[in-house]
Amino acid sequence: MTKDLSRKDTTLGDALRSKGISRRSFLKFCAATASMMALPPSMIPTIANALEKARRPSVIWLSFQECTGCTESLTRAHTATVESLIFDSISLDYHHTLQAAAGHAAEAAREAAMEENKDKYLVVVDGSIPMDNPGYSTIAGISNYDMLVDTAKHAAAIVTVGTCAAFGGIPHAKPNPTGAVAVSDIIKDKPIINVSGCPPIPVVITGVLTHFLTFGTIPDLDNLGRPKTFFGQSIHDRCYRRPFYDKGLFAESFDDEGAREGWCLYKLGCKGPTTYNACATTKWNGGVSFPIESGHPCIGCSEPNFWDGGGFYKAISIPTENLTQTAIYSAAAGAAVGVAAGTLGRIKKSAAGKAHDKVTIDDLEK
Amino acid sequence: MTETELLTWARGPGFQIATVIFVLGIALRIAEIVMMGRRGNLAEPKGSAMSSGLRTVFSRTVPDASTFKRSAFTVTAGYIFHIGLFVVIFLFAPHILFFKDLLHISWPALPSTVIDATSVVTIITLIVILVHRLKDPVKRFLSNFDDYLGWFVTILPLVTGYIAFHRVGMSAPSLIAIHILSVQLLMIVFPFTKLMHAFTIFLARWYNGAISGYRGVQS
Amino acid sequence: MLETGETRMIDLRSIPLAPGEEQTIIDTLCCGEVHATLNALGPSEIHETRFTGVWLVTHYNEENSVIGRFIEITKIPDILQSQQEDMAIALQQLESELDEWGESDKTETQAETNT
Amino acid sequence: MSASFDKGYNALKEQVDASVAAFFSSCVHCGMCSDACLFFTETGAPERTPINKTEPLRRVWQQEYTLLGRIGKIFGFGKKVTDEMLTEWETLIYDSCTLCGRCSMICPVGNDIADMIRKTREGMAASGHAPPGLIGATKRAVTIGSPMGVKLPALQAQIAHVEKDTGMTIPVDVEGADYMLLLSSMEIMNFPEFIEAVGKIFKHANVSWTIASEAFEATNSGIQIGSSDIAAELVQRIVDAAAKLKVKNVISPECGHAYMAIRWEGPNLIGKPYDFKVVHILELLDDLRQQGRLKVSGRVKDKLTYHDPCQISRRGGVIDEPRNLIAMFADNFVEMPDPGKMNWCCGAGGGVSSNERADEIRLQVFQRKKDQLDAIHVDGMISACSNCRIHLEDGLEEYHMEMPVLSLTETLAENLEDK
Repeated sequence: MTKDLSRKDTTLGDALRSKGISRRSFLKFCAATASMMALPPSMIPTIANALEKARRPSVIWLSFQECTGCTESLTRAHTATVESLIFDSISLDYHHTLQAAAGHAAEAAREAAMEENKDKYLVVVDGSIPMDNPGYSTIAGISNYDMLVDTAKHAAAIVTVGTCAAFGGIPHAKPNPTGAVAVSDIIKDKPIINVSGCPPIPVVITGVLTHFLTFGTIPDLDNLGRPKTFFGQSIHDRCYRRPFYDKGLFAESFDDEGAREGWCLYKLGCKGPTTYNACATTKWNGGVSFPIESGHPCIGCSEPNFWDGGGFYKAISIPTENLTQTAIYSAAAGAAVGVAAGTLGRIKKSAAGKAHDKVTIDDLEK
Repeated sequence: MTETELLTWARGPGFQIATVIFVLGIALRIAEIVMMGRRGNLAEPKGSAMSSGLRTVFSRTVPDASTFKRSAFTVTAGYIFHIGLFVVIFLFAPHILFFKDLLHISWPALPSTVIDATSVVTIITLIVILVHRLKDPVKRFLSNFDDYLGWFVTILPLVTGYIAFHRVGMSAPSLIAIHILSVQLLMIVFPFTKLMHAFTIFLARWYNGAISGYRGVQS
Repeated sequence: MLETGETRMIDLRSIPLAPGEEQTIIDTLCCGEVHATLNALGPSEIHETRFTGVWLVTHYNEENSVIGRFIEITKIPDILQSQQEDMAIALQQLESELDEWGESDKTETQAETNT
Repeated sequence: MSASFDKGYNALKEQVDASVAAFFSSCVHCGMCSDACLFFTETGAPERTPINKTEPLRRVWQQEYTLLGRIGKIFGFGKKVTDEMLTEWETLIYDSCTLCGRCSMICPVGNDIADMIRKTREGMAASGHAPPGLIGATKRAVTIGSPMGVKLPALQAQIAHVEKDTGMTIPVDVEGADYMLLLSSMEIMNFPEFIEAVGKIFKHANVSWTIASEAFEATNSGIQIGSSDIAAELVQRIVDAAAKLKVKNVISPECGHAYMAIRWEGPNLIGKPYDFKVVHILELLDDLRQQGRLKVSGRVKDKLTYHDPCQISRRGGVIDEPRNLIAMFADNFVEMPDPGKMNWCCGAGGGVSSNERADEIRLQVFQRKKDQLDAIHVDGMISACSNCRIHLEDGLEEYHMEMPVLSLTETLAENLEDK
């Protein structure tokens, strides 16, 4: 995190060599990087080639209405070697939670980095932006909105880290007192990479940064702006418990036989089928586990509005509201209207009976 | 509206609206039918209307051999898609959860692979049935908008369900939302089309069996 | 592979595995004749499995946590081979070191550099 | 007074009840009823599909008795019943339907289509859309007492003839008899042997019976044309005669719709239960058989089959009785394909035989019966309906087939043991 502007012109390959890193170590690093970016091993030589020539970009990290969980997640990234290498090779010029400087000094650093790396720097955002009253969240007296718009103006790209920045997240949940919105609701003219999750998987954050560092491009994104390499498949599709779903074997409660046998958690409200993230493969805590592996259904935290999705413990196929009552009232109302309509029908029919002219043989022809 | 919002809407207000129209419509129509009443039969009975009516409710499910031969396609295709619909609607685990939430009763599910295969067979059968309806002189003659609408709203949830299960083309929340919305379309259209036969068939068969049974013939 | 010489590499981290399944795979494959340990940015373990030509490569970081695990189907994993760039550096280094001892033993140096 | 569209429409409104509403609500347009109807199978005309024949009634139900239809009607939606429409449907409802009820047996959702067509005819008759032939027959039935114009002297002549031939006495207007026999005009005019046969059997079994001079006609054109008012008037004549003669039972003869009229529709037409029982002649004969009061001596060696008259078996409930009786004398009896309640109509019931306009199609659809007969190669065919028999003979002649068409009662009488 030291500011060494002279190093910005050197490539990552040069930097590594100057640190005495062997080619073999570099290859190992590339393999780990490929794994981290969820790229196939066949990409390793390409990555090696790209990394060799990569130049370290300047990164400005903006934290708005957030809980610092995302930063916590990032700093808990367990691939320490890789992480340190990556972070040694980027220039994190502004991160008000992590940086030593504070107040005006910090803001000065941000402005300086923006000026020096005009149109080349990367903006990372965590947290949503309050649109109701700017006073809900300010930094050094600057509203989140102003800071975002100002910083984004000359950014090469924006990476939103966490569901709050990507989709509004928990601040955006009903009733959304601060009028929280996502970065993409404000910034329309810059490429935005959404790294959603509450928090996002650390490896996914570093993976996306590495991608930008390595290739200098925006990865392939899904319709919600999330990198397809990590968000291309649903939790459900990659879940090791999927075979139980297909067989129709479900845990019915958290402590039943099915739960102990590791059966599918669909009935306990698992949002895996509608959630796109890499948890099932990348896992958490250095590949130790992920929520479903620990026996808890996925809550769908990487999806927009996950907090208002009708309850974490209600299966997706279950209506969010009480239909039984609706059905009973409707049946009663329907029967009442039906009886009324039927009565009208009967009245009509008996009127027809009264209007009946006896048919005689003289009435058979016109 | 985000896709999650759409899904949440479908699972919430969407289901409320559809349920009101579906249940209210069905109750209304059944009440309307029953309220019309029937005159009592003054002729001396030769058999029991009640027991014969009840038997016909079930026995009419199976045609006699000669009728089967004459209407082999209609009967076979009808069987396949009705059984297919039953299996797909009532024996798929997520659907059972829905009914459990609604009715507070549950029953075992079939493996999703079986449901998957059944839905393919059902979809294909329904397509063949449509082609038949368009080609067969009698069916084409009898068919009106109701028949095609009924067909469409029946096959739609099958297709959207199949796509949602396999996650083709769109993201899962959108696909599931579309599937649920297509079911709601079915529910809304249901009481006002020939789909009502799913309920009135019991009345109709009972009346048929009762009329005939009173005269001593098991129909 | 025997016919085409085509090699394959599988990233075990890209496959959704149930708890214990990774260990099962390792136990099933292990262990063949070759076992090598690298020390580059933390240790790496390279096993040839019971099936000759199938290698299991596990990379650790300096804190000994796994940062990558691959199955390679090849004659010898690339990472085991001496690298061109490293050899160049090694040669330079060797030469510079030899220069230091140059006067004391010239014959030995001749033999080394010729290889 | 005369027929009018409004009267017809009003009549249709009177006919809709819960069963009709349930039936129309259930139809899925599967078209299976077409395969059950000989007027479709032998002509291939889709408009002759049974359920289509009920369209006028369906429209009335939909527009008058469903909430949605009523709302739709306000905004001009839905197809209306018009006089032109009824004209178009007239031939479908009268010329291409014998009310045989086979469609009612196979409809997978359970619609009693024949009953719906019967109800539709009420509207057709009241709106002046009945066929002229049937109108003529109905007028004769009411004014003369018989659709064929048979008057009492003609019956008396036939009775005298039988009495002279056999030496039996045919009881007429015997007060307090157990059974009062009705006859169809066809039996009087075409098959007087029937009177002789009944006389012989009843003498053999010692049954107390009579014919009523004031109500000997069993047929009921009102049922066929679809006028409950006229049908009720004809039924009332029988009820009055039965009361006058103080009989305990009334026998419906070998005539299909006569049985439907007097046995099943009668009490509902006049609005009160009878003071007597109505039995079909076959029911009575089977009853006598069970009591051991019938002894046969002759055996018929010929290969025989039985044609079930629709209104007697499928719509009437007399299915086992004829088979029990045939078994008494027949050594070689075979069923047609689709026997009993699934039998195919001869093609002349439900007023079709009185409707000259339908003569051609009536013979065309006989092909169905021919196919049934071709499948079993019989020497003779028994039936229990004069109308069926006349048409079966017509049809056999038309298709160049030769076999006797026998009356079950007569054949039984021929084979009775002499006492």
